[in-house]
Amino acid sequence: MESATHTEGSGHPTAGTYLRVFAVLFVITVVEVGVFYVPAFKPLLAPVLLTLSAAKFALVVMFYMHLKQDSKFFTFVFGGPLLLASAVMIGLLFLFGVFVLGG
Amino acid sequence: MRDSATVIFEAPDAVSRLRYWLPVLVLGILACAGDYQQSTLHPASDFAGRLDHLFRGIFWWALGVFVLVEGALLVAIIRFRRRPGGDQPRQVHGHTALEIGWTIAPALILVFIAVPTIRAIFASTGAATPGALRVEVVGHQWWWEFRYPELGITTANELHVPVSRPVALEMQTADVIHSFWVPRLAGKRDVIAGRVNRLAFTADSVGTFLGQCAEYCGESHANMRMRVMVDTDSGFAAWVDRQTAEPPSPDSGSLAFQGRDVFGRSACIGCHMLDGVPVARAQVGPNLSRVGGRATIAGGLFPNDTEHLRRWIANAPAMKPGALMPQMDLAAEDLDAIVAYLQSMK
Amino acid sequence: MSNPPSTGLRSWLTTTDHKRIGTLYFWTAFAFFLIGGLEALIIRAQLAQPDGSLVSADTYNQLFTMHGTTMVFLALMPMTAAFFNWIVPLQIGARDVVFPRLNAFSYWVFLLGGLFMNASFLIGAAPDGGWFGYVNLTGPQYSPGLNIDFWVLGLQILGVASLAAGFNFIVTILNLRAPGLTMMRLPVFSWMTLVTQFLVITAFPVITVALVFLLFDRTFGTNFYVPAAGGDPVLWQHLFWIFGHPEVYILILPAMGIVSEVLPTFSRKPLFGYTVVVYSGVLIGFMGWGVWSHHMFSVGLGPIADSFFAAATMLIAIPTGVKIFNWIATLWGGQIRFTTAMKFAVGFIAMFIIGGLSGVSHASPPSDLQQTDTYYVVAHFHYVLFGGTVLGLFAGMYYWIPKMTGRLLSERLGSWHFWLTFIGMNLTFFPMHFIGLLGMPRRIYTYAPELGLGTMNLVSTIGAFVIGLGTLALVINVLWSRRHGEPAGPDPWGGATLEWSIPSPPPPHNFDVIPTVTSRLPRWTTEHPAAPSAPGSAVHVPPGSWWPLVAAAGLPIMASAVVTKLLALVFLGAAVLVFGIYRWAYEPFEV
Amino acid sequence: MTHATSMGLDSRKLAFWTFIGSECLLFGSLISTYLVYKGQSVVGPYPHEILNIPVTSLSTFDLLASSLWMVLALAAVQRGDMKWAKIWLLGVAIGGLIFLGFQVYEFTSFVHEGLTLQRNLFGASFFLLTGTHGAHVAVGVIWMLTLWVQALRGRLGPQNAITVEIAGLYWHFVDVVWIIIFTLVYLLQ
Ligand code: HEA
Ligand code: HEA
Ligand code: HEC
Ligand code: CUA
Ligand SMILES: [Cu+2]
Repeated sequence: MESATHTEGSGHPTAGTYLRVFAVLFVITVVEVGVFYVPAFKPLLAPVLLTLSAAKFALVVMFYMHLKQDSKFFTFVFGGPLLLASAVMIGLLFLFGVFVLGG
Repeated sequence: MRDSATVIFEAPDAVSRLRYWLPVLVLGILACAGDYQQSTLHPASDFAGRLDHLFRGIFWWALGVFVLVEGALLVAIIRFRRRPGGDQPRQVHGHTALEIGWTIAPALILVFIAVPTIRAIFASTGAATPGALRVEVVGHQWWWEFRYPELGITTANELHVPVSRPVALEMQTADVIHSFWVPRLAGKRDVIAGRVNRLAFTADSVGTFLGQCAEYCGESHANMRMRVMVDTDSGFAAWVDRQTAEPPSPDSGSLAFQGRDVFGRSACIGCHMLDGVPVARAQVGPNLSRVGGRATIAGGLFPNDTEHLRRWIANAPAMKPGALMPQMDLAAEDLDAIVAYLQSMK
Repeated sequence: MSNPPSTGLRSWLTTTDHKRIGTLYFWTAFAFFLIGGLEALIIRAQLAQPDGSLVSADTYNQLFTMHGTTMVFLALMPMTAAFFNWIVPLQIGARDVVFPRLNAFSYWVFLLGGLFMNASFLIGAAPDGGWFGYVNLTGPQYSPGLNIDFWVLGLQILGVASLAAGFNFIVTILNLRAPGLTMMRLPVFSWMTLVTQFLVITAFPVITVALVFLLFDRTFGTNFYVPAAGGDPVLWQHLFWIFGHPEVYILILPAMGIVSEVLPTFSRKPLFGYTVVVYSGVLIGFMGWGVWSHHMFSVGLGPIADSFFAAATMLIAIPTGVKIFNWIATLWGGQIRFTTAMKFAVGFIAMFIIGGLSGVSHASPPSDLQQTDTYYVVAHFHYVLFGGTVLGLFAGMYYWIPKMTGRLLSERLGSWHFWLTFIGMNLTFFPMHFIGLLGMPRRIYTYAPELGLGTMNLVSTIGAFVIGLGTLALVINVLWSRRHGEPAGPDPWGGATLEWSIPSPPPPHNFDVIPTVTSRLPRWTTEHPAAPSAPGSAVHVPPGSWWPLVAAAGLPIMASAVVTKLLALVFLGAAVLVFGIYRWAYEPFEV
Repeated sequence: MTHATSMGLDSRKLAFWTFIGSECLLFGSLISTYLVYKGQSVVGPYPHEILNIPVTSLSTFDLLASSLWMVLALAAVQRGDMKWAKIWLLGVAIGGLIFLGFQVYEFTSFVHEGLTLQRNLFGASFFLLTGTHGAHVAVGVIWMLTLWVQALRGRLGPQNAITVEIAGLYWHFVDVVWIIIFTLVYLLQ
């Protein structure tokens, strides 16, 4: 981890990967919007949509923002605060009774 | 250093007696010298007693930690002062066992603090016991309103309750956040717009207990005081009777009679409710129906005597910064009449 | 390679040298400390006896609000920034921080934000909502004046300064370490700086959002905190304390770092349990995120939330205790020299323990129901803030000012300073424990004689003036020694870390040759690392720049729009900001 | 500007990632407020009455696509293919502008339907959340245009691809924030 010269620019994915990722993102978004309009999905809407958007989030961050190949340290610097933000959000939702303990 | 970690766990017998007396002593040295009417250390209700008990427990642990750790610090700085000609000290970098020890020791102490804490939390949620006297508390800038829904009484700044009977407070605010605090009877509970908060206590002795608003609420936060009058059952019943009886009506021709007249045609009725004056129905200021029977006025700030009442009605903001009752332009005789009338409303 | 001008006003306005910026922070923070202290003295004079009448209720409310705000945001945080600036690059063997102009920008934003907030005194409308500005009192309905606008905007500006400095120092510490200076060899002060800055960059956005809501409620008529429209004042409390609690660790961790440097130096022993001290600092910072509601035990959040936050709060006592024990163990078996710096460091430990223990009694919600919003809390936080942070910073001053100026402070005056401060602070703040437990709420400009607390308050007031005398000794000492202090030489104390290997004051480029570090205590194990004879690359000193100052000026101009109701100022300010940033970005500037 | 750094990481990039970390808390607070206040408004319009999923889906696709162009721009700059770099950079800027156009349309139509900042909590928290996001997009557009002008002037190339990479990080972050907002605000009404 110590004193190496920097190694930027190497190892980024190719345009092909970018396009494939985009295709997946596109499809997920279509599914998201589609699911929204299907009444049968109503009870499952929240978990399904949350999972799908988490997947999209992860794809963009991993491939477009290169966290997958880049230094793990970037993941840490970004992921730490992201976790804090999520924890605070969940905490606040509990405190304001948006979720109630035990369902 | 190693001792400090172990001694904490031994509680010799003498110590357990000290356990009660030492905090009483230390915290009470000054407390004995004077009469502290708003003290948290002289609880007079079950609720305040529970809080006090918990605090004393924590205090004891804290004092133990304090003595040991400050002691170790003192020993270190006295024993290891540089001596002329001293060699370079041994270069120690750490000691794993020791470090684990002094991580675990505080954790254990904390268990002894946390367990009673959590028990006390669940015991003091303010849930009303059946048969409790219900009182609605409303905080206003800068005075307290007390309503007894079952008795049909509304009063201000002086809460009357019977001894040994549970009291359940339902608390709200009319404006900003305030905090209800009568230290000898109850810990604080904030009143917050959009919420109803609860407190419950059973007073265990008769007397007058001072309290005041404990959440900063603007200019006269310091002047938002109150008292709780804990009465015997019969005393309380008598008070209730006075509050709910027909409003006294002054003899015609008396000064008070004039006063009622002046009151009825002055701005007062724009803000105040007064049973004896049918047009006075407003609820901006305190209910004045039995104001003559109160010991104090203006958020417990002044004694309820002729002089203070007169000055207050003439110019309230001059006596209480920011008071929301404006300066009144009343002729001297009108003022005297109103004062006489209000004093007759007991 | 044009060297920047080295004297004159222009050289200070355009400087990008971390040392000069550190000096600017130092004097600005020092001045604000005196102002905050003066406010405290007036507060204490008013409270010296019951029914005091020195100042009006309104003035008093402005005084305590500005005292708290000034001390936290304008005195203590910037004073820690003075040390980050001065010392961190030296400790890590760097020639400057990583973004020198951003560093200058931070300082100017801080200065202008502080001036903006204090300008409110000129129109007699200083903030008066308390340092945590609880809504709905601070909303437009109950605080229609400009007072709160100054507070909201001032804090918003200061937030920008802190955030910019945060990114800068994180990258500096991570990326500009001298060869061989691994993270586990990093001096503890630099470590604590790093943790602090992570707290800054995560905590400040939260208060930014809370303040934006308040600003919108006040200026644009939104209803975020308006109960009649469904808004919840408790949301402000949560957002404020989600920021506020990490903030108190932002204030204490740097002082803990300083003490971790001073103790080993003057005991001539390495810090006991370096790794544990570092990790517990990280842990304190992390755990500090999960305890915010302990400021809200009287709100009535319900037993489950209260229990959770109580337990989380108590846990923090563990890593903090670990630090205390390791510090004592560092002293143990040492050869302790009681220089003034060392006295303050030991004083820090002794006083911080008291503040920490009263903190634990707050952490128990039922017990806190009697303590919150009383002088007992005031006692708690002055023991940790004054007994902790301030004493720690004083230790840092006696330790590092010789490095900054090249001259030692007077130990004689220092001794006066220490003893007056130490005795004074205990006189001032110890009685406050009783004052609070015996029933005196905080933030009251007057109290009834019936409470029986006149004598104790008088003692407390006398104590405050004793601290004042002590502070005077410091002021004289700092001013006097600039001319007349004994020359310090590069290493007056026999310190172990890199800053002591270069002249005092250091040359503009700090290190002729960037040292290679082979141990945690480079100067104790190897003394002077064999300096390579040939200098490395040519030492290059970056030129100054006007653009940080220009860009910074845009912010108070924009903020003025709200208090003057001149919309045009928003656009003017934004234009200045954007112009400054573009010139800055396209300025040829080599680090 | 290429110094050896202790982490072996470019300093600006590291700084930028910490900035993004910080932004997580900014948006986290805004989103939390939106969710906490959901259903607390005392007067309408309420979210389900007014949020326009079809239109917003379009702007979502647009922003997603601009992210693709962004990575393509970066790849082009890195290979030194400045012709395509210019095209993609301009594309990103235009994509951002289109997104902003949708937002302007959305905001005005909401205002017409009675939802203003002042109207209710939903309005306040919605406009502040999406408005903050929109402001980020606007800054991004200016940034892209700046890079594009630089490219036109021949001042951009593989040697300073890092500046494009950082701009890209910003752009993608703004995109992922939108992914979250789209789900939590629009789809999960
Ligand atoms: C430097 C700043 C600082 C620091 C470090 C702390 C540290 C702590 N604080 Fe404090 N606090 C403030 C600044 C700080 N605080 C401020 C400014 C306020 C008031 C804000 C306002 O209302 O205006 C406040 C208020 C405050 C409250 C709210 C009180 C109220 O308003 O009702 C609480 C409640 O839990 C609390 C708890 C704690 C605890 C548990 C710690 C712990 O971190 C302390 C840990 C340390 C020790 C415990 C001592 C050393 C440990 C040992 C020797 C080990 C053995 C110990 C045990 C087994 C107990 N603090
Ligand atoms: C952050 C650090 C910090 C520091 C260092 C201090 C330092 C001091 N504080 Fe303060 N204080 C707070 C933070 C701090 N405080 C906060 C956050 C609050 C809560 C505010 C709120 O409720 O909103 C508070 C509140 C507070 C109160 C409660 C007010 C109230 O609730 O009504 C009191 C009362 O005694 C007080 C006293 C003091 C005193 C006597 C000092 C002394 O230690 C000060 C010592 C310094 C000096 C004495 C300076 C010397 C000056 C001179 C010699 C004069 C020269 C001057 C010029 C040339 C300009 N403080
Ligand atoms: C604009 C509203 C307003 C008007 C008009 C007004 N009052 Fe008041 N009054 C108040 C408020 C508010 C208080 C509580 C002030 C406080 O304690 O801070 C108060 C308090 C009082 C009290 C003290 C009550 C107590 O128990 O503490 C008395 C007595 C009183 N008013 C009498 C009068 C009389 C007589 C008049 C007319 C001559 C009058 N008021 C007109 C608002 C008003
Ligand atoms: Cu009401 Cu303070
Ligand atoms: Cu806290």
